[in-house]
Order: sequence, then C-alpha cells, then structure tokens
Amino acid sequence: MKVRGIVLGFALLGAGGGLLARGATRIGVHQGYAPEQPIDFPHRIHAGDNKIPCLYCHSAARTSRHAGIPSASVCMNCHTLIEKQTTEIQRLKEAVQLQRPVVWTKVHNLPDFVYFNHSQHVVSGVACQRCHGAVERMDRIEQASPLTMGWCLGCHRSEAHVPTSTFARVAANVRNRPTPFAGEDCTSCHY
Amino acid sequence: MTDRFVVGSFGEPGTMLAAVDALRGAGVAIHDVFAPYPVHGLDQAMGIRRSRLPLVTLLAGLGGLCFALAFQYYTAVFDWPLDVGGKPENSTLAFVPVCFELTVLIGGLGTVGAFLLRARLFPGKREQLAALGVTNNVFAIVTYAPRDANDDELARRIMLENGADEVEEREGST
Amino acid sequence: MTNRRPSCEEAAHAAPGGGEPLVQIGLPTGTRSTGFDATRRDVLSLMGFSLGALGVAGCRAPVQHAVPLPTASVEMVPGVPNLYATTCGGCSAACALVVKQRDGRPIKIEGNESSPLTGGGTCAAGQASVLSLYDDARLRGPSWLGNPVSWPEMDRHIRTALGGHSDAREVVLLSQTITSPSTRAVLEDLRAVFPKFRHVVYDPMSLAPLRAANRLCHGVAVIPHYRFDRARVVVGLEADFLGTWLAPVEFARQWAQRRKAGAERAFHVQCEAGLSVTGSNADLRLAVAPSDLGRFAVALLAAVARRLGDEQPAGLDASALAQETTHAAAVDRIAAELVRSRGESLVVSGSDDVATQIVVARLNAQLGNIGKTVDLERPSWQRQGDDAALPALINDMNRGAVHALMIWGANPVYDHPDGAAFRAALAKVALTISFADRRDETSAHVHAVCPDHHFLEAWGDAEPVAGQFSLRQPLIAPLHDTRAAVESMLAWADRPADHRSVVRDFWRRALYGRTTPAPGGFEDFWERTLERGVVEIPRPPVATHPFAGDWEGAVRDIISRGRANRSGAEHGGGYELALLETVGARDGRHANNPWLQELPDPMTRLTWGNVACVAPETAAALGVATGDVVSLTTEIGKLELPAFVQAGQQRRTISVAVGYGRWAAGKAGDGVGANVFPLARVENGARRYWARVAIAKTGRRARLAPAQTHFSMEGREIVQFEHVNEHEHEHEKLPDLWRERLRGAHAWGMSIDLDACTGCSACVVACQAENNIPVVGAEQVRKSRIMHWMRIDRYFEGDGEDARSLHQPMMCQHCQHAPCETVCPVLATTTSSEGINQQVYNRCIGTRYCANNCPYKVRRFNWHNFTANDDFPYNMQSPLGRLVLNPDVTVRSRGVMEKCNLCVQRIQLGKNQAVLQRRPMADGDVATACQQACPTGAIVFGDRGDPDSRVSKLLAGQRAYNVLEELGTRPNVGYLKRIARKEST
Amino acid sequence: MSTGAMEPTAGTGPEIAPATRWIEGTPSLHRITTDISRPMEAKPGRGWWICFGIAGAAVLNLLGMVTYLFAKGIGIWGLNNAVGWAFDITNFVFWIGIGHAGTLISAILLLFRQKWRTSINRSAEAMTIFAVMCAGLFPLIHMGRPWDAFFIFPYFPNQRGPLWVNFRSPLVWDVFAISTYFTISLVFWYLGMIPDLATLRDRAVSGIKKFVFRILSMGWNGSQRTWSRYEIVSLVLAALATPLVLSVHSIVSTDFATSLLPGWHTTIFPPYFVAGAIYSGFGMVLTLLIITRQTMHLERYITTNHLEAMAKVTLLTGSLVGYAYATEFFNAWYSGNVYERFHFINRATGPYAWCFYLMVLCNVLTPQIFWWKRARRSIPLLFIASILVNVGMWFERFVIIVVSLHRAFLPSGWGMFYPTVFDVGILIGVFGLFFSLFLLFIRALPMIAMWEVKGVAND
Repeated sequence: MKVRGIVLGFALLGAGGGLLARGATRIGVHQGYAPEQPIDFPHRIHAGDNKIPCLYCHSAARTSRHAGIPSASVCMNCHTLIEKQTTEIQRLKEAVQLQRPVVWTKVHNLPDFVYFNHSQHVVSGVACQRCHGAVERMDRIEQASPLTMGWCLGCHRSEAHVPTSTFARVAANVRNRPTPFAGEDCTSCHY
Repeated sequence: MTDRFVVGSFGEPGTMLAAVDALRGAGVAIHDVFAPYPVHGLDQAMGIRRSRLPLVTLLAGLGGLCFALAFQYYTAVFDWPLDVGGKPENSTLAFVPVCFELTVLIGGLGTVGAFLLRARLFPGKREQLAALGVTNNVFAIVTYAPRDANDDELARRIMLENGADEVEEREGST
Repeated sequence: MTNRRPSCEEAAHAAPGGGEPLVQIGLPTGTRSTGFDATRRDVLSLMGFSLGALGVAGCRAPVQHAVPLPTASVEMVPGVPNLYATTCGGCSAACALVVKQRDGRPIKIEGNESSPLTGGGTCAAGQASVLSLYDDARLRGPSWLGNPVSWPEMDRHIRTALGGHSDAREVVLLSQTITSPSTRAVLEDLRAVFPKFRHVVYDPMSLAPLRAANRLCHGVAVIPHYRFDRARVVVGLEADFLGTWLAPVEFARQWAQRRKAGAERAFHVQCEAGLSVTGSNADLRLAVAPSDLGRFAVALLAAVARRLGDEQPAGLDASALAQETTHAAAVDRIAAELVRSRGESLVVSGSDDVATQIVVARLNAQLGNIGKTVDLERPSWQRQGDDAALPALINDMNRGAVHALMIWGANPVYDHPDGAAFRAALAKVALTISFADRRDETSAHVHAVCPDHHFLEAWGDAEPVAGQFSLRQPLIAPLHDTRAAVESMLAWADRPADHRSVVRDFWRRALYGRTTPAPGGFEDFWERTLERGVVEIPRPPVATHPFAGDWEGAVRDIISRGRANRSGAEHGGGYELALLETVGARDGRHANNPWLQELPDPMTRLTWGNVACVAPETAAALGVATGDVVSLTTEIGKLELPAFVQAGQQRRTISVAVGYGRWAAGKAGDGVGANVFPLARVENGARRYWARVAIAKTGRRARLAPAQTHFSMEGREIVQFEHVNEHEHEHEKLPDLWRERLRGAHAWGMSIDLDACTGCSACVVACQAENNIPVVGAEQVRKSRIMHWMRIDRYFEGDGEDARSLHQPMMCQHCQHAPCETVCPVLATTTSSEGINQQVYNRCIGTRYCANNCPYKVRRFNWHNFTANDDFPYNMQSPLGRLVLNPDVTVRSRGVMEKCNLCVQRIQLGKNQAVLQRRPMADGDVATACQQACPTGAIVFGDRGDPDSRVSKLLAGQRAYNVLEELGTRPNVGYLKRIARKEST
Repeated sequence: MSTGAMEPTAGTGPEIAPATRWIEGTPSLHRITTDISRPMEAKPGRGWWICFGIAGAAVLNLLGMVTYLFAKGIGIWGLNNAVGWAFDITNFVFWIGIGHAGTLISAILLLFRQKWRTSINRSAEAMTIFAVMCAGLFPLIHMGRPWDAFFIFPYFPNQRGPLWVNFRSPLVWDVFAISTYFTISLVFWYLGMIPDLATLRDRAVSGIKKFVFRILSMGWNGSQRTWSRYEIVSLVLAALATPLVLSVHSIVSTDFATSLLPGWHTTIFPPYFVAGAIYSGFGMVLTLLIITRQTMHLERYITTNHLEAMAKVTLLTGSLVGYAYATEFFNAWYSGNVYERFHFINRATGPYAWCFYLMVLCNVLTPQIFWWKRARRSIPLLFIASILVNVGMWFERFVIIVVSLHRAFLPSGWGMFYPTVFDVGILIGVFGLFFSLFLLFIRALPMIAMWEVKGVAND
C-alpha cells in the first residue's frame, strides 16, 4: 500500500508538471484578448449586417505592412449621410470636429522582433478571417488566433505545399521538397 | 501471514559464515542474513542466484539509444530541415554524442530504478532490523522456525554451536 | 523601391512649432511599427533585469494604443516609406539627395541617381546629417539676450535695434559659401533695403588661393569645374578630392568611371604630406612636405616644359629646378605621362599658396587641359570664401563701423585663428544675430539667436556647379520653433514672405525662362523638378581669357621662399605641422553627430578624437610610440595631442585633423580631440594650413579608441592584386564535401570592387543609419566592441613614406558553408533558402560561439543594452534621437549577436513591391544601403542565381575572389582584386 | 566496495596486500563506524569554521557579482568582439576537468579492482558533483540572455512549432553530456551512501536526524539478498560511468576541436583534454584529502599509500599532457598551414606568452618530481604540487581559449583581452562555492565509505 502511495505521488507530480508546461507555453499568448475601446465600434453591424468590405476601412492593408485603423474622417464618409444617432457616433463626430484622434486600444499585438506585412498576404489572397476570425460576427473585436510562431508556420507550410503532419512528411520524399511559395526562412519574418 | 523466525546474531563474519553452512547442511531454510557489509562467499553459502539486473540495463540503454537517434533524426530531417552551414540534413555523425549520452543516462537510471523496486527500497520506508547493530558490527542469520518444535531447537543449537552471541525467536511478517 | 513622391506638401504645410504634427504623423496605427515603440523597449529592459520580468512581459503584455490621423492622409500610408528628392546641406557641395520618409519622419538619406554630378552617391557626413535633425542640442526656439522669446517679439527687438533702414549704417551678413541662387537673389534684395549691406563669405577650409590664381591667370576668380572622368592622368597636389576636397562625391564618381575603364584606366599620382583617402588610392603616391609642394610643382612644370620644348622660366634651367624637389626621378616620369596624354590630363592642387596655384594653372594651360578637364566657363560655385575678408571685418567691427552683424552657418570663434578677436569685436557691434541651430561657440556671444531650420525641414535650392540646379524641400514639419534664415532676414527687411514662395518665385522669375517650356507651364516644371530633385539649366559661359599669369614671377617667388624654408628648416625645429580634413570630422560643423564621431577614420582607423600623425622614422628618432602625448609648439601657440605612428606620413611633417576640440557643439562633440584651426593663420590674404612646429614628448600617455589595431596582413592573401596586362590563370574551385543544398527563388550575393573602393566610409554610416546600429562610445571602442556591421579594414604594404595603404570593406560574407551556423546551439543563425546567413535576434541566447568561429570576425555582440540606457548617452538614449530609427529593423536588445544581413528588410520590401505589382523581381530592384551610398559604385548587390545579373557577371570575372577562400566557407560576398599598375619607368 | 575481496580466488588481493596497507592498524568494525561518524557528530573545530568563513565570504561575493552581471550584461567582463570567451569558458572547462577524478576513482578503479580507492572514493565523488555544479554555472551566466537559457533544451510543448535545437552544435552535446554526467555521478554517489546512511540512522539519537536519515536510507536493513543485487548495480553503474567520464571531456573538447580556429581545430583534443581532466582532478583530490585528513584526523584511513598512489597517476597524466603540448607544436610546424604556424609562434612569443610558460612549468615540469618516492610520500611537496597542477591546468584552458581567439584569421579583427574585477571576482567566488559545498559535505555526510572500509579491513 505504501508503494501505491509513492506511485500516486509520482503520478500527481507528473500531472502537475504537465499543467505547468502547458501554462508556460501560453505565456505571451493573448488569444481571446478583447479590450474595451474608446468608441464601442461593432464590426457585426458594419462588416456583418451592412457587408462593408474589410478593405474599405482598412485600405492600407492593400499597400502597407499595417492594415491600419481608419481615420475618423473615413467613418464620416458614411456617417455624414446616415442620420442614425447614438452616443458612440456622437463621440466619433466630436473627434472629427475637434480634430482629436481617437486613441484605440490595439488588439492584435504580434510578439516582439516579428515583421508581418498585411499587403503581402492580402495580395496573395489570404482571407482576413483566416487570422482575425469571424470579425463580421464580433461586437467587440477580439484576438481569434494565438499568433504564435508555430501557428504562423502551420499556414506557411501548407501554403508552401510542405507536408505538415509528421506522417505526411515521412511519406513525402523529403529530399526534393518544393521551394516554399510562402517563405519558410527565418528572415521571412525576423529581421 | 505472520511467521515465527529464529534470529541469531554474530559478532564475526567468519563464525556467521560457518553457521550458515551448518544450517544449510542441516537443511534449515535460511530466510536471510543481515550484515553491515557484503561478506564475500555468503552468496554462494546461501545459494543466492546472480541478479538479472544487467538485462534491464541493456534494454533501457538500447531504448535510450533508439530514442535519441530517432528524435534527432526527426527534428533535423523531418520536422524542419534547416540549412545549417550547408551541412547535410541528416548529419548522423553529429548525432552520435547525444545518442551515447542518452544511452548511458537511461540505461543507468533504469537499472537503479529496477534495483530499488526489486529490493523494495523507497524514501521513508521504515526499516525492519533483524538485530540491533546489523548496520554497524552485527551479523544476523534469520531462519524460518516451522511449527514443529525440535526443528526449531535444531536451528538454535546450530547457531549457538557456531558462536552466535545471542539467539532469539520472533514473530514477524515478511 | 518605394513610391517616390513629388513633394511633401503635407509636412511643409503642417503647422510649425513643436512636435505635435510629428507625433500625429509619426505614430500611426500600431506604435509597434515605429520601431522605437515603448513596449518593445520596456520588454527588453524588463528582461534585462530579471527572469521574472519575462513572465511579467509575457503574461500581462502592456496595453498598446493605435492612434490614427484624425483626417486620413492621401500621401502618407502608415508603414509605407515615401521618397522625396531634396538637396544636402552638409557642406557647400550641395549633393542631390533622395530622402526616405517613414510615417512622417525622415529616417534615411540616399543619393539622387538622377543627379548628373553625384549619380546617386553620398558621403559619410551627408549620410549622417539625418541624425543631426534629431540632435538634442538643437535650439527649441529663438532667444534674445539669452532669454527665449517668440518670433514676433524677436522681430520687434531686431527692428528697433536696426532702427530703420534709411540711415547708412552698415549691416553685415557673415556666412559660409551660399550655393543657393534664390538666397543670393534675396541678398541682392537686402542690398536694396539696407543701403550699406555687406556679405562676407568665409570657409574654414578655404580655396581662396585657387580662385585668386585663376583671377590672375584667366581673369576670373572662380573654382573651375574639374572633370576627372575626362582625365587619363591625374596629378593631385595636396588635394584630397576623393575624401574631403571641394566636391568629393562628384569627383570620386568621375575618378571611378575612369578607373573602371580598363585600358583607358587613369594613372593617378598624389603628392601629399599626410596619408589621405586620395593618396591611398593613387597609383603613385609621393610624400611631399607642404613647404616643398611649390617646388615640386615648379619642377614638374619645368619637366613638362622641357618635354614640350616650351620656354623655361627665365634665368632658371630645368635641371636646376629638378634638384629643387626630392622626387626628381618621379617628376620626370610624371611629366612624361602628362605630356603623353595632353588635353586628357589634370593637375589639381589644394595648395594654400597662390604662387603654387599659378604654377598649377600654368601646367594645366601648357597641357591644354583648359576647357577639357578644367572647365572655367561653367565653374563650381562652392568654397567661395574670401580669407582676407574676415580679418577686415573684425577691424571694421572694432572701429564700430558695423552696426548689425548677422552670422549664418559660420562659426569663426571656433574655426578661425582670430576667433578670440572676433568674439571680442562682437561686443562692439550694436546688434549681433546668429542663425545657428545651437548655442555654439559663436552664437553663445550674440544678442539674438534666430535658429534656422535643419535642411530636412527647409525649402531651398542650390547651384553647386554652374547650370546644375537642385531643389530642397522639407521632409517634415519643423521639430522645434525654428524659422528659415531667409524668412527672418526678409521679415526684418519688411518684406515678409515664406521661404517656399521665395524659392518658387525665384525659379519662376529667374530660371523657368531659360528652360525649354514645359507643356504644363511652370506648375508642371516645378512639380517635375521637385520630384526629380535636379535640373540642368544652361547659362551663358563665364568670360575667361587664355592663360596670362606671371608664372615666372610665381616660380621665382617659390624658389626663393623654398630656399628660405630650407634654411629655416635647419634651425626652426625642422618639422612642419600639416592640417588635414578627415571624412568623418570634416570642418567640425557635424561635431555633435555621434555617428561621425564613432566613424573610424579610414586612414588611422581611430574614433572619437584627432591625433598627431608621425612618420615611423620620425617616431623612432623622437622615441615616440602611438599613444604618447606629444606637445606641438608653433609660433601661434602650443597644443598637446596623442601621437599616432602612421606609415606613409612625410618624414618632416606631422599631420593633424581639423574639426575636433569643439567646446559648444553638444553632448557628443564637446571636448573630443583638440582644435587645430587656430594654427591655420591668415598670411598675406590667405589662410595657411601648415605651420613650422617643434614636437616634444610629454611623457604622458593617452588612450586612443582604435577600431583596428593591427595593420599588417602577415603575408596572408587578404587583399589581392591583379597586375595590369598580366594573365591570371583560372583558379579552380575547391571540392565540396556536401551536396548543394536546395535553393529558393534567388541566391543573393554581393561583389565589392577593391580597385574602386576609396575607403570614404559613406557605406559605413549608411549601414549604421539603415540598420539601427547603436553608437557605443570611446570606452567601448577601446574595448574593441564597436558595433558597425560594415567596417573598412585598412592594411599597409611596405613601410615608411612609400607604404601602400589598402582598404577592404568587410562585413558578413554570407558563407554557404557558414562556420557560425554549425556551432549555434539554438539555430539562431542559419542559411536562408536564398543564401542569406540569417541572424534571428529573438532566438539568440548570446553564447558568442558563432562570433568565435567566424573567420572574418564580422559578428557584433550587444555587450550592454545600448538603447535608452543612460550609460550610453548618444542618439539612442534620447527619445528625440530615437526618431531616426528604422521601423523595419529590430532594435537589438542586450545579449544578442548581430551582423550584416544584406539589408534583408530592403530585399523583403523589394519582393513585396514585386508582388504588389504582380511582376517578377528584376536585377537592381534591391539596393543595399552600402551599395546605394557608394559614390564609386564599388559595391554591387544582386541575384547570383540569375546569370545575367550584374553581380553574377562580376563574380564570374577574372578579378573575382573570396577572402580566406582556402577555408572552404564559400562566401556569397566576393571581392574584385585591386589592380596593381605595372611601374613602367 | 570490496568486490576484489569477494573473488573466491582473491588473486590480486594478496599480491597487493603485503606491499601496501590501506588502513593503519586493525580497527574493529565498531571503531570504524565511530571514527568515520565523528566529524558529523562532534562540534565543528575552529579550523573548519575559519575555512567555511572564507569560503562563505567568497560565495556572497559570487552572488553579488552574478546579480550585477544579470542586471548590466556581460559587458562588465573584459570580453570583446575579438575575444568572445575568456574567463567564463576557461572556468567552465576547468571545473569540468576537476569533476573527472571522482567518477574515475570510483568507477574505473572499481573495475580495475583497486582496493585503495575505498577510503577516498566517497569524497572524490562528492568533489565531482560539486565541481560539475560549479562548472554548470558558467554556461548559464556566460550567456548574453541567461533568462532564455531554456532555449537550448529541446522541449515540448512549445510555441515555436517545428523549431528544435541544433544537434550539430557541440554546445548542445555539452548540455546532454554534462547533465548525464551529473545525474549518473549523483546517483552513483547516493547509491553508494545508502548503507552508511542506514548506519547513521541507527546511530542517530535526535529525532530530526533519525527522520532525515530514515528518508534518505530508504529503509536499508543490510539484507544479504539486497547486498548481492546492490553490488551488481554498482558494477553496472561503474561500467556505464567509465566511458561516460571519457566521453564528457571529449565532448567538451569538441567545443574547440570542431571549430576552424587555429589552436582549436585539432584532432588530438579529446584524448588530450581527458588526460588533462584526470590530471587536474587528481590534483584537486590531493589538495582536498591532504587538508581533510589533517583537519578531520583520518590519517588512519587516508594513508600515505593513498597519496602516493595518486601521485603516480598525477605523474602519468601530467606527462601525457606535456606530450600533447609538444604534439600541437609539431603538427603546426608539420602541417605548413600559415595560420596554424602563426598561432603557435604567437602562443610562445606573443603578448600572452607568459601564460603559456606558466602552464608548461606547472603542468609538465612540476609532476616530474614524482619520479622520486620520497617526493611522492612527502605531504608538503604533494600539497604544493597539487596546487601548482591546478593553477597550471587553469592556465592551459586560458591559453587555449584566449590566445587562439585574440589573433585569428584577419589581422584587422585582432584584439586583446584584459580581465576586469568581475572576471576575477567570479573566478574566486566559484572556488568559494566549491569549498563551502565540500566543507558542508564533510560535516553532514560520511566522507569515507564505512561499509567499504569495513569490507577491506576484514580481509
């Protein structure tokens, strides 16, 4: 019976260690991060109900590394015509009149030392939702993906037609891999 | 179940050895002998077979070797074949040191683990001493004392003849 | 590479005053993108302190904000760099630039490829000048009698002090050379307003004697426009035209064009006292003391004349003259070369002696170079300073004749021998105004300091060479409450106007007429010129007459003085102190620029200070070793400097760099080195840049900050030579143990032409600016911890005066079999599918094993945290200084290894552009920072996978080789052997 | 332990026994127990306190300096772009070397049935463990970013997906070699101590002591059946540990041998390093034993014969090392490689030549005195020699590392290394750490294997 006690102890220790390890690997991962915003902007209404294309507001995503948060003036393109008034819209109009920039809280923060270029992906036809989740169904925007290196690589490899599952890779003749279309080099993202 | 034992303590390894021989000669079943250090010749005297622990070592070692080789090969060739100094993805020679180390590590730990299990040793186990000072300077022979009494006498007599300082009977469980 | 824009009207029109427009422009969505963002820095510093902080940084990431512009900008997309053409304000050469602006901040200076003069080259100082924009020492606003005031107040004060313009009291503008035509026009207007307006021009490093000589010989007091690209033989007499003299970028380009011309390759002779960039690249270098320079020129003239069968100077025969110089044999040979290529030769001299300049002018005339390699009709408008004017001005000031003095871009208290006198005289002037951007040595003593814009904040134009115009436009709204000097002066003249319209109107009025009218009229012309940056507008040639100077008089003068010198040399100590400019320090105006202070001088490889260069023989004679402090005593006075034993130095001379020893430049520049300008006294109307000196050991030692300590190649084939018309056998490649690895779409590589590289070090600063390389300070440099990714190694061949100095740019060689990669335990450095040796900072744990195993020693380790660390008070410490950081490049934390990555951020940008434009990449799409900066085009980057790319062709060529090839590292960076000319005498 | 004696034909036993006695007199079993337990049961003497005071001070200094190091970065050391490793890795290799004698004595001598090991192997093993601890400190603190040290372990799960570690890098080999070596040595040491722990348990009077020893001794009761398995296990471990010892320093030597630096890139490094390691290890064992036998009055068990035997080993390994030095120079000359040649000329005539000559003096010349029996048996001589040997071996590593680095291929990259106060302070501090650990050990645990001595005593 003593022996059993010992074994049990070791088992518990192992389990604890496992949990710890799992916790450790979540450090710096903010999946589900959904901070409050200065203006309660519902993507559900704009991108969802009204089907405004993402790139209408986040136009920079086509040309820049940043998708960009639209200037209040961009909002006014529509909101000057729409008479629907809410306190939130009021705040927006204030900001425009006073030329006071809205200080949004950034949701998707990449880890340090990582370069990500939106335009590259947008032009290559990667859907926004693939990383940002079903934004059109979100009231308050939240980080849908872990944004870890392993997560990025998964996609880059499938895009690069490099088998990702171990067995697939074992099956595939590794010697003549196709040269990745989506970069698999360190310097694709780190410099 | 509880048994009755005859425990004889000796101050000298020589006398103890003689007693062991005599006892086995008289066909008394020896449960175990307790000593402050491994008295040589006692194994043969008691007829203990050589332990098979080295087999465990071999298996554990091989296990370690295979794991090391497979793991390195997997990480370097399959999981992400990076170009490191233009070297071949499968730089087997470079994998040798780690293979060796893991062989030794797992082999060694496996053996010790197996030994502790087999010898029923674990931290905090309460010791069962055959006699006071068996870890210092006393050698103790423990024989089973079966029901019928004269046999019992036999064991006691042989031990005393062979210079046991003291012989006692005890109840106990193994 | 990125979208090039006509002009940066936005920045131009943004409300002046303070940084708030900047902050709005500068912090677009994603503070992270701006590279100097708080979070990254905080995380790093946190990490710096404890392991726990890693958890902190990770578990609860600091909240970040994204601040879009209130009104969307058409031009400026956050994260997309824009390029704007403008004109450099670093020196009077006024090179045409293209400046990279990122999120509203100018962050990188590049040469303007469309300029016919520079062709896209820049110099070290030019590259660094972007950092001066973010200099903490800059004044935040105008100040009157030392108290900050608003501009209206300031104008009121000055108007009252000027007391109307009617009365005939003298108003003087003291400035350095002004190459801006519009500004010159403004000054004419001022003459109209102020009856007695005088413009005094002076340059710390003056060429007045050259202009004087041309006045005497050709009737025009101009500096000719030299054409080194047309010269098959170039003879330089104390003219460091590849490094610092006049317009080094333009000249280096021309010179390199000739050098690369194969059989047409120019033969370049350089005569100088101290080793200069130009001398180290000459095919034949002669060490000539300043006092002998004139006699050398005379001997050369005589030799040429004899060969041409021309008349000899009356009463002197060639053989006698030949004896005047120590280099008789060489002189004859040079004469032969010169005569052989008459009309295609060029003799330039930076001599401070009019007589010598006359002899040189005669030489060029005799050789028929006038109008061919020496263009007097379309002269250069640079270095217009008049040496005699400043002493005269000081007299007038003392007499009280000067009522108001405006000082613009001049700092005589520091860089003039009469500085003290000038300072004293300032007190006698009713109103003294300075446009200086800082409280420097001079502006500290004036009534009103009206800080001018940095040139990246300003409008303007320039005409460095007759007919070659370029425009200047602001890249950013003024960071501080500054005002263009032109605007200030016009305001005080009651003709207020903003500088932009001043320039624009001038161009419409004075220049547009002379151009072929554009379809869209002036607007169109203006827009196009702004976009292009440069324009060539023909102008009537300056009237000159053929050589008619009293050259014989000059010769006699030189001879007699030479004899005096000689006899003087016997008893007056016997040594001559020669002042020289270095590519980093120049005339000292950039002294507070830490990039330039830490730029190793290509000739001495020293940083942070100047030294007394002594010839090895002299050093032995005096028992002086490098680092010994010596005292140099001239008739002007005495100064102490650490000695530096420099092979190639003329025996009887000691060379010291000017531009150091400032005391009011700012944190970085103050008290670095010693100021030797006071020795350059004015003698019969011209500044002398050499003096007789007595040198003595003080017994004290100084700790220099060298970037390189060993200058011999130890017989190793590091810098290799190819001998002209000598067949090199094809050397076979080493066998490869391993099969070729799978390669990606490209195979990036680089070729560096050692025959074209002058060592000017523009690339080093360009690399520093592009890649956020920190300045570490003298103490760390002493510990050999300088961080430059690209360095220019300097080796000596031979010794004494004839030592040949070799430059070799050295950065990561991007080996295909990189020794560093194998040893990294964590895969922080690997070869990319495109052949780049990648360094991943966030994977690096800093074992430094890679650096130990790197045969080229090009890896650089962050021994401390050099960012936002008060132990390192340089640009990266101050929030303002960090605005120069490149957002596309990681700011490295403490404890990680770094090195050249072939400007991978530019490669990625190039790829991105190609993808966006749905086209394959073409050769030349990507230029690394060093390549872009190089004035001689010595560096070529490209895809080695494409056999037609320039780099492939070059590296397949006869001269290509790899450094330490025998180690089998297979670098992707190759070198082209330096060409050693067969000495055929 | 006394396998030798177990041999029914104790062939080797009698041959050695008359020549040398490994125990003075014939103490009774009980006497042995009490003698060896005395240091643990008596109050520490003044000598011990003085030593511990000094060592402890050094440890505090170490803590302070390492804290400052983590706060400021390794720039506080004298390292630079030319010389990327100096005191840090020198100390690392040095301590790893020290760590070699312990396992060697217990394992190899066990296999060779050398009875004289019995009274020294326990402390030698302890020394090994402490030395490896000291060594292990350096790979950690020498990193630029020690808080990311865990990167060098291949672990799962992680955030990086398929990025593991570089199994081609000798540093990764080191990680495996040293952790294995440490673990196996620790297990070997502990296993060997279990019977003695049981003895102590049964002697213990105070409840706490008894409790602690009871936990540690795992209920050992001296059963012969266990004893016989126990001996097998010991033999197995010894058989594993022996190649392990050789492998560890061979692998450490590949840190240098696999590079391409002149002075590092040499094939003789593995055997050369192993010899050196054993050499320095024995030097350190000598130093420690001479001190402890005096202070702890254990002359009866640690006899002059022991010391002499070790002196012989020292002489052998010292000469091996000397031979290696000579070979290096010969190869450099014979290879005709300019870089190699320059390196060795520079080693003997360059700015660090004095280190080289000091190293030759200490490592090659010093041990030669042991050709004389009188020298081998003179305690003071042995003591001085053992110190010199360790000085010499430290400088050997310094020469190999710094002299090779400071003048490599491109003269433009040449530099010098000048130690700072932190370099020296940490060096001293680690010695303090080592000695404090050892001092604590001899107070807390039986520094001589009682049961083995008993075995030998009763032959």
